[in-house]
Amino acid sequence: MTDVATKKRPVVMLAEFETPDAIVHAAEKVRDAGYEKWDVHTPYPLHGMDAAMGLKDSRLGWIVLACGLTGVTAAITMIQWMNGIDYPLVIGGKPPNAIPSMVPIMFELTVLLSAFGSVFGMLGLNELPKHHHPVFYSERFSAASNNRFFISIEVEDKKFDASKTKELLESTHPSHLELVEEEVA
Amino acid sequence: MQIFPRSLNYLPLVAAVGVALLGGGVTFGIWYYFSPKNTQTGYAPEQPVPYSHKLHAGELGIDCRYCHANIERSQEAMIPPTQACMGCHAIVKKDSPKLAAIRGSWAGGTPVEWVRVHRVADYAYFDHSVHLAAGVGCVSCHGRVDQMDVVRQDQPLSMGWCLECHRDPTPNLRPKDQITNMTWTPTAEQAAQFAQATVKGPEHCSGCHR
Amino acid sequence: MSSEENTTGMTRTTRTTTDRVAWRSLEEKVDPSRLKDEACGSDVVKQHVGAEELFQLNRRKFLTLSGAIGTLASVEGCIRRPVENILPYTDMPEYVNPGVPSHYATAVSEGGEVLGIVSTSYEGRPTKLEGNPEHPTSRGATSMWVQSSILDLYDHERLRGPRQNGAPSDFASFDKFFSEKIATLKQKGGAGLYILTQPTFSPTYVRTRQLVVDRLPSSRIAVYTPVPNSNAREAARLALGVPAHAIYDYSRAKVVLALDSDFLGTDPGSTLSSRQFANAREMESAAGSMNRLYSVEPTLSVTGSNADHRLRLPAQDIARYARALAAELTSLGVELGQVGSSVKGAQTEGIPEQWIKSVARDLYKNRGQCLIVAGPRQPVAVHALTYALNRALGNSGKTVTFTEPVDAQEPENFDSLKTLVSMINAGRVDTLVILGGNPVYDAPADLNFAEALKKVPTSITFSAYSDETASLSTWQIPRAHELESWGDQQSTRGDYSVQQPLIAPLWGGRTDAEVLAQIAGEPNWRAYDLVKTTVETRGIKGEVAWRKLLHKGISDTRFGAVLGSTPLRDAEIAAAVQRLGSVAPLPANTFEAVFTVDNKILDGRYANNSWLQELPDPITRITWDNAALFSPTTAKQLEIKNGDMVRIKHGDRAIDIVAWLQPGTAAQSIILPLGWGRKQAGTVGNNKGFNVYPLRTLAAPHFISGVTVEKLNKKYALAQTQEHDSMEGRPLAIDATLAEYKNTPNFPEYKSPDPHQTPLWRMQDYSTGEQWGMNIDLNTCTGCGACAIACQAENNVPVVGKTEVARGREMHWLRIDRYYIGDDADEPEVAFQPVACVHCETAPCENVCPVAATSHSPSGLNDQAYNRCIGTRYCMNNCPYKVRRFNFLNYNQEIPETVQMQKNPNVTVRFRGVIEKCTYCVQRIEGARINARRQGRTEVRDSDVDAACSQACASGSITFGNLNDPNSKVARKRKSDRSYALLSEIGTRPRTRFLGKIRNPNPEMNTVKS
Amino acid sequence: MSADAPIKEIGETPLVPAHVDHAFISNEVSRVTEQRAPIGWWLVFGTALIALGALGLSVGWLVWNGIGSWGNNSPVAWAWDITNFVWWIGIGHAGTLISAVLFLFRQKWRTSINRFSEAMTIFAVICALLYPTIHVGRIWLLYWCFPIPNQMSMWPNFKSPLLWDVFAVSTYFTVSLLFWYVGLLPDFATLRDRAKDVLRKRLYGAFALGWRGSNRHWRNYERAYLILAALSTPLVLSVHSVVSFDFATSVMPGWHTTIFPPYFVAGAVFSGFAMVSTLMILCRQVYGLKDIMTMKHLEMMNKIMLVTGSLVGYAYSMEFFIAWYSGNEYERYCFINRATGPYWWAYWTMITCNVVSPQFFWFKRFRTSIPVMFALSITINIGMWFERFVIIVTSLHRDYLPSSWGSFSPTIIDIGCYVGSIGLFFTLFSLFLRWIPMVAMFEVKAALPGAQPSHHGAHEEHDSHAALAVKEA
Repeated sequence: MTDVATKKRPVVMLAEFETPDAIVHAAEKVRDAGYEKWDVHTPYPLHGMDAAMGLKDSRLGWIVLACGLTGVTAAITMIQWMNGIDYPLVIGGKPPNAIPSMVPIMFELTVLLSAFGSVFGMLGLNELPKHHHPVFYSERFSAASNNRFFISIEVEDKKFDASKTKELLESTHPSHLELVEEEVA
Repeated sequence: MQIFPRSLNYLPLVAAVGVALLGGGVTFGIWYYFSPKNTQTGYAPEQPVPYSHKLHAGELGIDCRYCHANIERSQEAMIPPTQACMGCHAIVKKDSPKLAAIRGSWAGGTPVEWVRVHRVADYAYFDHSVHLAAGVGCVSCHGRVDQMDVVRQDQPLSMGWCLECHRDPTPNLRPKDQITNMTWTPTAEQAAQFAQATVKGPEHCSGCHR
Repeated sequence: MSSEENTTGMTRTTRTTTDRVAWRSLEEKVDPSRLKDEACGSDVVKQHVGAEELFQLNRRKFLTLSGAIGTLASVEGCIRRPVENILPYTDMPEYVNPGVPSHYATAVSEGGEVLGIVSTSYEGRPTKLEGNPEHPTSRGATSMWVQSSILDLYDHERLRGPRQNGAPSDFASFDKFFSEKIATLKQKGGAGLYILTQPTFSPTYVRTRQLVVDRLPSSRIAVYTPVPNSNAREAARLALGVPAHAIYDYSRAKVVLALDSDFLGTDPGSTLSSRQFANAREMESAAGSMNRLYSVEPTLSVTGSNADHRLRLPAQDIARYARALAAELTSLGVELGQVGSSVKGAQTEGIPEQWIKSVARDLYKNRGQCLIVAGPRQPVAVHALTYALNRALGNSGKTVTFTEPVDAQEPENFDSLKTLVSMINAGRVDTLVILGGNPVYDAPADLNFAEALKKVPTSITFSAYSDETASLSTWQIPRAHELESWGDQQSTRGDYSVQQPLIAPLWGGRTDAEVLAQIAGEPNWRAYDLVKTTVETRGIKGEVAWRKLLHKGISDTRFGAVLGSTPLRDAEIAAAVQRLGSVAPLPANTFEAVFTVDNKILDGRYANNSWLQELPDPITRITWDNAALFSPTTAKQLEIKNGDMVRIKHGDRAIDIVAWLQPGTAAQSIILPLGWGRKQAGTVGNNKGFNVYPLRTLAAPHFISGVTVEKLNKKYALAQTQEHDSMEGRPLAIDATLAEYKNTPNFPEYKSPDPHQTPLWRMQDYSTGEQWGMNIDLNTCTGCGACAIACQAENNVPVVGKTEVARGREMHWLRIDRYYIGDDADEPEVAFQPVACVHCETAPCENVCPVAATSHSPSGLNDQAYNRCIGTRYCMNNCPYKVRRFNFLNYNQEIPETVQMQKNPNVTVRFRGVIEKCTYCVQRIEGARINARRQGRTEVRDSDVDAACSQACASGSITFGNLNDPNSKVARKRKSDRSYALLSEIGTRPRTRFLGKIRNPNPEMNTVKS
Repeated sequence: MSADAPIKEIGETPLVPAHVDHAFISNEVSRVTEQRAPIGWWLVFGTALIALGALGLSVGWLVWNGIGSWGNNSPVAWAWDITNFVWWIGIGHAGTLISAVLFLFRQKWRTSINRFSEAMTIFAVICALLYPTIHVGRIWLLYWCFPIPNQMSMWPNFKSPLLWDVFAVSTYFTVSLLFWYVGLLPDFATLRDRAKDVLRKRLYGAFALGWRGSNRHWRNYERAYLILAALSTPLVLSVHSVVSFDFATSVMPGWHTTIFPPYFVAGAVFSGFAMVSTLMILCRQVYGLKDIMTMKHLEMMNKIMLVTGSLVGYAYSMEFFIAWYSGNEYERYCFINRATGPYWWAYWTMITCNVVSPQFFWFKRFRTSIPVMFALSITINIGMWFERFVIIVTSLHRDYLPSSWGSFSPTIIDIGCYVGSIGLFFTLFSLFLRWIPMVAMFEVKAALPGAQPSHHGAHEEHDSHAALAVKEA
């Protein structure tokens, strides 16, 4: 990784932990230290970590609700217009704009759009896909998807100070601590 | 380790825009190019005889029904028999080279092979006479034939197009004696009177499909 | 005619023909050369091209969808339609109005009667035949044979020109040969010239034949048809001393006794008989009265299945029954004179007593308004006896009378053929001219006609097909179809009609009269001249009268004297009955074979007609085959099951045929339908069913006793359209006895209750405008099947063939359900129920179609838009009446060029993968609507429209019209208390309603069974 | 309540053996996609491909010659085509059910099987979608079923249950696919990070969308997952209800039955679980994943099959009873005809396979015997196919008018289309096994003993799902 030719710049400080308990404690410390541009990386969701990081509740629900409403409205307008207004045909002696027969499709479209809302909403909130990310410069970080737990504090964070931050993280007894650097052209 | 270049982070944006553009493009393409408006109108094949409606109907002012004699009695517009041409051209321009085919047909009793211009699908049963009876003029569907040297399809003749008029014929209605008049425009009170007209085309399937 | 495959080519050639026709049928003199290759602009074969286009269109779409979409330009190019030419007339004939059908009145001789008809022609291309309302024998109705004869006309397998010793020749060389031949024969006064013809109703024919007899005195004429009505005729000759037709009026008969007679089915004049019978049977209300029909017969015929009482009796015992009945009548005081003594001591073994006593009493009670009729199968004496009985019962001049026939000189059928063959074998025949018929196939087997024919030095056969007979003769010449030639016909009642050609002979062709005139050496031997002359000799003089005759289709005056008052010659009748003697009943375990005319293809003449082939037999519901019919109990004894092959032997003659258990068959009778197993009928008719003629001898052409049955361990698969005979106690074809009807006039409503529940939604309003509806009166419906064929002809309904029928894929829009009622397999009561789309106001089929291909029209029609249908078949599932048909395969792929000409241009021919069904003949409705608009009317009159089925129905059981017109037939019938909706409890609110069937059993007879 | 409480939830024995830890899970599951495929895989894949070929031929023949190449006729206008459709759709219900419903009910044991039951769902739905597509007479016009503006200015008929189907099934397919992919994200990341060669890295990397296990992501992620689960649950019920409407809203005796929606759903779950356990047993044997897909899991499945099987049996008896009780002669005849008519054998096969056979699962001995449950799971799928056959063919072949009664017999093309669809299914499934982690690694990890922090107020939030659920409420 370390290449003479390319200039390097530190981007993120990465602390590695082995147990869930350890990282939760660590996270609380970092939270209390008042950092903002930092994150926790775990192979699976850790309970209580949201609290430990002091994160607010997800806003996804509202997005889904909006999409769902769009779905149901779209369905009823579409069917009413197509069968009831634009070309009303007498089908089975029933009124062309009869509501009951529209219910199934109203439901299906609601679900469909809600599903889109939740998935793409989630990706949006998470700013995914983001195939390139500083933490990936770290060789050890691959364990984050296996059995290790990481705390990453970005250099951009205004409270970031190489030494102070190092101290803080060391005080949480990480199994390993590194300052990840990225090449700059 | 870092697998992808930073630039790849723009992927979502690029993808979103790309999909939007492509989707829009394809939709428009199909919408425009596949519609009868594009595929049907303007069809003006070359005819075996360079007959000019512009000359006959336009300048000479021959009434449509002189040649398309059946049109008020039959579903067929009836392409006129050679006989009809010879009616005049036995005397007028009897030696014109353009009329060779006509004379040949008359002499040999072989029909002139006109190329069909206006065509509705065979499962759609269009009837000229009833439309005339309702007071729909030739020009509504065939355009300004009196200005065409070569007959050209003027309207899409698609089902949607038919339905437009069947649902609201008013703009296309005119007095029975003006049926073949290519330039007729309603006076104010005429327009008002046709607005009240109860005549309306069928919208149910068997109205046209049997 | 060219056989280009491409559509335009096909169109052009077809148009050429039709155009020449239009010309020919209007102008007398025709110069084909001048008319060559003329054509008119209308889409003559629209529907066919329709199918083609539909197909291409779809295939194009299919490719565009499935294949990768190329550049837009190319896509554009591929959507651009192919160039299509329009060929207008060069010199348009007068009266031709392209796109608007013209109608011509003419007549056809069908079986033993003449039917006045009116043809519908497009640019001179006849597409449909209807009865001529002016004509008393049809009164606007037709039979399945008339309806399907239009298909025969266009049969592409007809003989396409003269053939000499099998090799193609032409008329020129034939005429040369023929004239020389005639010349040589003339020198010998015609000695050695024999002419074999068909029975005729044509005065012109008779006139020209007389010319032959006069000018070639030594020539001889023979007449042969396999199933003639000659016994009745001979009986009349015997009873009256002069040849005569017995004429019956069923409408005035309160009681009818049919002795082995199928006057509602295959007997001559059944169209008129059905109408008359229906008149006497129709019940306006419970207050009215209706006739009663007794039927005594060996096989369950259409007539028998409509009888109130039916007695199964071997054909040979009918005579015994007739005598016993006569005896009983005399004892009741009916004055039979000498005949009375001749019937004494009739054996009544095996005949239920009440069938003699009660029936006799019933007839006696209805003196002067009853009728006894015997069938063509029965011997002369039986016919003579019925004449005597009718006379004695005071029916003459009321329900029965006699008329003078057109052809008084007609020789006796079988005798004349016998003489002919013996002459041939004696080497006395030099030239044999055969005018129609197919003796090689259908002559009595012991005559061995084929061998005889080969011995004839010069045989000239005029035939529509290169059939069994034609192919064996020196010359085969096309015989013109009745619809493509000039001719004339006189009905048994003396109504005189001129036949005008609706189309020029498709492949040349001569009429019988023309040939005879040629033989007689007439200079003007063209049919037109011959007919014109006949007409003049009959006192119809002048152009005006001639035009009027053509236009009206029937003469104002009747010809042929009515012999009503001629006294019967009792002595001769008595003698004949004596001669008949008393036939001993069949000994146990012996059988008689009864040769019946097939219910569809008659004696085999319609074998190559695919419509009739596919039409299920009215009784057995078998298509594309015949079968030996056994009574179920007999079959059980013989351990025969449906589909077993059996060998039926008589003496050294034997045939192998498939067996079928037919309820209602006499225990000791085996029914063998004639006309099947053709070898040279054409691709449609060849090798369908089994030929039973080999068992038929001169001695016993109608039935033979003493046949033996041997079960072969072979199976043969038959294709039925209806496999289940019982109604399972469901209220479908609802019936009641007259007594029950009088007690509960609205009995159908009780059996098939209408919930009358209003749906949850607001109903459509059908109270205004034209609202089309139909009634089917089960009381008068005889189940004959004419409506089904009429529908097929009108609506371009495809034929699918035996294998597809066997798989349950028949396409008939209108089917006739036939149910057996009662638990005795041998004595079924029969109920017929024609079922087509009933046009439900709340149609289950419409709700389920994902693409709205079927929906309702403002006038209450259940529309089916073929071109919108994608073929999910969901509607088919959800139709409780199962009247929706699906094109499982492309059944219209190969329509022969000429057959295309029959297709109705106003009906789309359906492509594979789409659903089709009865449309109430919407093309006729829309046609009437357009017509009304042209005439500035906003509403369509009830009289403007009739559906093909109701128009064809001879018994007037089907009524169609505008329900909102209080004076319309349909609205009035609807008011009947017998009116009910099929499966009304589902709440489909069908527009087609049925009227319950009434049976009128004789209260004296404890059971309707024998 | 202690951290490993979840494992205690079901039964006294733990769900997974003690030696199983995070790394173990990663290795066990990932190796399947990393090592060479075992011979068993090739066998299945090969046979499946052959069957797939048969499908191609049959469908080609069908489209070229028309529906007539099947045995369908009048009155049996629908036969094997729709039978297969409903059968596959039914099978396609287990996946979503397991991942959604069991998720909401916090059935921990689902974690090791939800992944591939979801996969199975998707492939089954693909097979199902095949039939409505090819069963129409004019397939090239199928797009008329969708509300696309056109020159005819015609629209679909939204009153038709068939159209509801179009929407229901396609929605179901889309949502299941999304659900599945969302679940796959973290596991793709795992594969990405384990990958040695660049191609694998880039490939899995691309699909992982740059997932880095960020807790800020997990927060939204889990919410999304929960919502999807909440959406899929009614969806999965609606789909088979709508399918049952095809029949229930018609007027045909034997079809027009109010019991259909619940009864169809029960049947769907039943057949779905049967198919899942068939596949589970296979994979388990082929890949030796006994520690992840434990006998405990299989036993749970069998219990559910016992319940749903009995439900279905109850439905059978109820519709029969009602048919008799209604006094409607057509309805009554229809059911008597099912049991005693020409197709009695189909009816009794259905009863035996669906009602009788699951009863074995009352006994732990059978519940825990691999051969028995394998045999039964297959029996049940056969039985469920016959259920649809009975409903469709035996109802149609004798309806209102005896005159139009008929019968049905399949052609070689019918058989080709059916067997072929099974080929399609297994082709897709074996590809899935080969390239995609068949167990949701991160979910299993999360459910392992000691996987969650011990001290943090576990009493109110004893697991994240509960937490989320609480927040939802």
